[in-house]
Amino acid sequence: MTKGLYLIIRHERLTDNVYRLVVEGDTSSILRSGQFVNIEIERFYLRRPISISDYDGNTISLIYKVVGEGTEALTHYKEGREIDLLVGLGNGFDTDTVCHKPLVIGGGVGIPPLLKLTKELITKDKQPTVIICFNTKDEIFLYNEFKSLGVDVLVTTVDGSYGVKGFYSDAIKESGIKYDYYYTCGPLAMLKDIHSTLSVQGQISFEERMGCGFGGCMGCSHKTKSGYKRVCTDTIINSDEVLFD
Amino acid sequence: MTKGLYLIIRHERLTDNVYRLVVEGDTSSILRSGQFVNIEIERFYLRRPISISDYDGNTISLIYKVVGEGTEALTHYKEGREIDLLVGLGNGFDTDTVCHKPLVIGGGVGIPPLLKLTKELITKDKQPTVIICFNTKDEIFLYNEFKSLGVDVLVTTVDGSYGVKGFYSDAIKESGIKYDYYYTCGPLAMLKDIHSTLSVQGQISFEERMGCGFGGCMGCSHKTKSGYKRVCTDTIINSDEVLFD
Amino acid sequence: MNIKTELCGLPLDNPIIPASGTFGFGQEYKDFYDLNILGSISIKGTTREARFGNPTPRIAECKAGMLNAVGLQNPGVKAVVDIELPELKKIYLKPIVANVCGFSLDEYVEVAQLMSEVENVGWIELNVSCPNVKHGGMSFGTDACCAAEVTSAVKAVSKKPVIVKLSPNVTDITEIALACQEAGADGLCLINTLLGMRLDLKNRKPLLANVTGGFSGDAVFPIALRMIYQTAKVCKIPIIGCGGVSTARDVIEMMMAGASAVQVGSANLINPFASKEIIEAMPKEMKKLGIQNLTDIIGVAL
Amino acid sequence: MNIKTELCGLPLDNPIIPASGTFGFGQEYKDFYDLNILGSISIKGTTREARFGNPTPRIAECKAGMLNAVGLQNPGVKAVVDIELPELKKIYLKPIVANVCGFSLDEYVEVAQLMSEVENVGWIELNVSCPNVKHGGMSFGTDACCAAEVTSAVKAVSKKPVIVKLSPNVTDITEIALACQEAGADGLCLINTLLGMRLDLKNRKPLLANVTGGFSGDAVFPIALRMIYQTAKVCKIPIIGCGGVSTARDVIEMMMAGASAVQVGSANLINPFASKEIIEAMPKEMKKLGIQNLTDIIGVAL
Ligand SMILES: Cc1cc2nc3c(=O)[nH]c(=O)nc-3n(C[C@H](O)[C@H](O)[C@H](O)COP(=O)(O)OP(=O)(O)OC[C@H]3O[C@@H](n4cnc5c(N)ncnc54)[C@H](O)[C@@H]3O)c2cc1C
Ligand SMILES: Cc1cc2nc3c(=O)[nH]c(=O)nc-3n(C[C@H](O)[C@H](O)[C@H](O)COP(=O)(O)OP(=O)(O)OC[C@H]3O[C@@H](n4cnc5c(N)ncnc54)[C@H](O)[C@@H]3O)c2cc1C
Ligand SMILES: Cc1cc2nc3c(=O)[nH]c(=O)nc-3n(C[C@H](O)[C@H](O)[C@H](O)COP(=O)(O)O)c2cc1C
Ligand SMILES: Cc1cc2nc3c(=O)[nH]c(=O)nc-3n(C[C@H](O)[C@H](O)[C@H](O)COP(=O)(O)O)c2cc1C
Ligand code: FES
Ligand code: FES
Repeated sequence: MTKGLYLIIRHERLTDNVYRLVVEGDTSSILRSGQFVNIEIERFYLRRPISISDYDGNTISLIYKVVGEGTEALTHYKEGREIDLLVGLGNGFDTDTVCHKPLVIGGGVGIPPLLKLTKELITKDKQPTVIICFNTKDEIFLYNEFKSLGVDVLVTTVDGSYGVKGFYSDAIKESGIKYDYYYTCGPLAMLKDIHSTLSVQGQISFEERMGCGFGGCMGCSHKTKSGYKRVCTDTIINSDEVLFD
Repeated sequence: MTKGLYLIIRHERLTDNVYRLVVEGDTSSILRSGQFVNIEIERFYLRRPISISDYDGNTISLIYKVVGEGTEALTHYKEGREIDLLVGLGNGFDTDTVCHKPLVIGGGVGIPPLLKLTKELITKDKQPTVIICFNTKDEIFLYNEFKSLGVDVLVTTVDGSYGVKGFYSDAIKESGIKYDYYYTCGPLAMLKDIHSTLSVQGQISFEERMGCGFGGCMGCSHKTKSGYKRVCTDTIINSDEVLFD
Repeated sequence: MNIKTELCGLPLDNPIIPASGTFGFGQEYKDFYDLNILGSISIKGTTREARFGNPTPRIAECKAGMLNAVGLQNPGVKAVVDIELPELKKIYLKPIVANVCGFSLDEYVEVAQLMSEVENVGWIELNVSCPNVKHGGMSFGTDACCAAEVTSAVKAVSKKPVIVKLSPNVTDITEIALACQEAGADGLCLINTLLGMRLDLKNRKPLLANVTGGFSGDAVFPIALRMIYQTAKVCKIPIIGCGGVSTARDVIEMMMAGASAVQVGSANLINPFASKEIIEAMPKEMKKLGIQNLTDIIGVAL
Repeated sequence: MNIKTELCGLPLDNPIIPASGTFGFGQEYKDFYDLNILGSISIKGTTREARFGNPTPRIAECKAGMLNAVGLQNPGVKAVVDIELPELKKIYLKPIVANVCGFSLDEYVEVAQLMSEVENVGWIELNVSCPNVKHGGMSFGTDACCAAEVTSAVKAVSKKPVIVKLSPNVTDITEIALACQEAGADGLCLINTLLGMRLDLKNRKPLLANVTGGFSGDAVFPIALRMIYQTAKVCKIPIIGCGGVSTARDVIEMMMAGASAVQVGSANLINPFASKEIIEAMPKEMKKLGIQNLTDIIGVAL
């Protein structure tokens, strides 16, 4: 984990209420895709956890949706301003699992961390198929970024305004893609459905309200088959350990 | 009273810990010298009251000393930034009193409001003599501004490093100036001394910890011969009403 | 969007009432905006005799809040009834909340009775919770029997609904609340200030001349909300929520927790337009949350 | 500048102790900095059995603070004694504060006894003030008799000084404090969290699954300070100050009010380096205020 001031070098609106924030600074503590940062926002007591969507030697790309007062305040941060981050939190995705054709399934603001994940999977010679799920056409983001990686990208919209009408499962059905593993991040209902429906193993990324983000407060605990885990340190859980209540 | 965002157009250091802050905006609610503004400083719950040192149609000049965390934070406000002010608070000095040769006596950060006061007195054909009192030479500020008004300006320093050694009273003694009234603002000990020593009438400016600055909370009350007053609405009191305890 | 509500049978155009002690007798705010936008106004706590209150400093700053130890400075009930209330009536046309304090049962009764006879007094707010005066004030509000006793004595003489303003400085707010309800209170107001303190580090002594003071402002909101919720769970009489309110969302949160109306205190001091701005922001926040009638949400979270 | 202090006869290199529940068993912070800079460490509240605690959400944000309703998640005293404390000893060489909780008198006694036998336990911190568990925790700390009873029972078995951690959710903190002192407590820690609450406006229900939670952080400082001051006025035993501390100035303010040592809680959560930074800032702040020995200022404001 690194704590530091990061310089905002890009801040742009991707859709009506989704923004991309690119910051510059020390990224040495990021070890895997699927990790997150915890952002200090002026006037708010707690930090806001946001997944690392992409990173390289000295930049981090974050994609966030405005859902409340903190993320709203964040939209007013201008390029050139510095922002206090805890970087390299969470366990991240394990991309060394034995699999050849993993499905990468994201819903809404669960999609961002899957971008770097997909890059990693490609580097490790897996052949991921990406399914990204939205409510409607206007909410689509990151599509081109995934496309440009040269992988198959299926888009679903609930209202059918773009791509496959319906959910991730409709995309699987329609396209008839083969897969031997999955990685997923998105709304709880989607995660539950994937966990109970798909017959292969996978990794599931969780969310919880957090006090600290690094294991100090026990605020974010959830139960797994191998006991109590903290979402902030064990953000991503193997599907065979997952317990939904 | 006006509440509004004022643009910082100048912010400079005058001495080691005294700063001048010049802002631009609506000054129509300022009716007299000796009034003050109440400044919102980010992260601090209460506003900070600072006297108006000078003003014209659209600028206000404030001079403040760093004494605690709020004023320290204020020093970091850059030119070009906007700042939320309540403007035109307090009763201000009455410059219509019958007098010809008023003494204007200021000590430390009680000096700022006396600049505009002196200008007003000159406009009204009085012949003020200004005595400004400091601890030591390095702390002197506003001397040139007073000088340039063409009035007599006496400076005292406690350590004698500049001007008259000692206090306001030593300056009066040494110079033998004649006076028929006084206006004063400064440390409580000085105000008490002036009130009990000078045989003429005058006006005395008070300070108190404030909740609101405009009469709403009764936080700043003090006793006068004509009953209870609030320092924020009756900042300046005629010497014959003043009660020191 | 309908922002009307009701308090002890009297209608309010909206739930926003500036809290006692932060709005004087209205005069200080009249040049800032037309006060008639307000749901009501709670006037400065009034005692039988005129009082200067405590010595200064009476105000200290805290992170996200403030301390006051004003100690009930007021011109006394006679001056309030004869001068302040008639003056207020000229600029504010609706019924107001008369905040009443005392140092003995008799004093409470006498002041409340006189106040309740004034035409523009809509409600008596019995302040049994002022932490800044010795022998009186809060001591009545931290004991269920005392609170009940003063409530029923005042009820016996008051011509207007009696709202008891409770102190949060207690182990179990519901015990006091229930005692007041049983003693005949028409409503409850919670909370008054929490007892707090700051030191002057340079002088190495308490910052306030009174040593301790009442803590109010943003910081106290979660405590106020919890007490409103706990009380609304067990009491039937209406509640005025108070403590740390500075936005329309805060008002909605308090109403969902059980408040029928909401007082805004310290927020007025740091932004003299706070109460007006909150009222104006209500419809927009209600729309975001799908609220048509504000009265629909009173106590929905219970 | 001398920042050493003392707690119940044991020396502390400095007054800063991360507060229970905000520092786990030390492991989470060990990669951030060398823990040996700390005066001591108060470990997560420990019960007889392992506990998952309350359902989530367990955390809510407030202006200038937070609510937690963790509900004493811990691996149980056996695992703490056999695993956590030996592990902690490898990275932290000084005596630690063992925070002990229970749901019955027996449980307190058993857990405290086991803990007090562990070598690197310097003090037992009897948590009679956890607001987040039903039947136990805070209920022991809001009644003077209960608090005294559990104190003397634990004193009878403990091989280490017993510090009772009090709840601020009471009418009169001095009554409880005096009862504990009389029952043999070696020290007091105040305060634990205040009972607070937030709602989820979209869902129109309490944000925390547990409904209420413990309020901590910047906001609670003036209340903590007042309780420390009031208690130090009447008690002779040493006090650990706690509640809303985030700067070296806060530490100095609490010590002037009577604290011999100071715990830093929520501040560690939002800035994992908080405790270290506070320790490092002490000499500079002491210099500004003309303080040579920190022990000189303990209680100077009383
Ligand atoms: C590990 C992790 C990774 C995340 N990654 C992303 C991401 O890449 N992009 C994105 O848009 N969002 C992400 N989120 C969700 C994001 O943290 C919340 O949307 C955000 O905190 C809301 O803040 P707010 O102030 O706007 O909302 P408010 O509701 O005003 O926040 C109040 C409090 O609740 C917390 N909170 C509210 N919603 C959530 C939530 N869903 N999860 C956790 N805490 C919440 C806030 O952090 C804050 O403490 C992630 C959450 C977690 C736990
Ligand atoms: C009517 C009036 C006019 C003033 N004009 C000037 C001026 O022109 N130049 C100048 O340098 N100072 C002036 N002061 C004093 C100035 O308000 C304080 O120095 C300033 O508020 C200190 O803030 P701080 O955060 O640095 O100190 P802190 O001690 O951290 O402040 C804590 C709290 O105490 C209050 N406080 C501290 N000292 C004083 C004080 N002396 N008077 C009133 N409140 C205080 C603060 O406003 C704040 O609420 C004036 C005060 C008043 C009442
Ligand atoms: C300066 C000041 C004076 C107050 N005077 C009174 C009073 O006279 N009577 C009373 O019942 N409450 C008084 N209060 C308490 C407020 O009415 C209110 O209950 C409390 O401040 C909490 O609300 P807030 O957080 O919105 O300020 C006073 C509060 C302040 C800040
Ligand atoms: C997440 C969290 C968990 C806590 N758990 C415990 C606990 O197990 N035992 C205890 O005595 N206090 C516990 N506390 C209370 C703190 O130790 C401390 O008394 C309180 O938070 C006030 O200090 P602060 O404002 O510095 O956080 C907890 C506080 C927090 C925020
Ligand atoms: S958020 Fe603090 S332990 Fe996970
Ligand atoms: S500061 Fe509020 S009345 Fe003077």
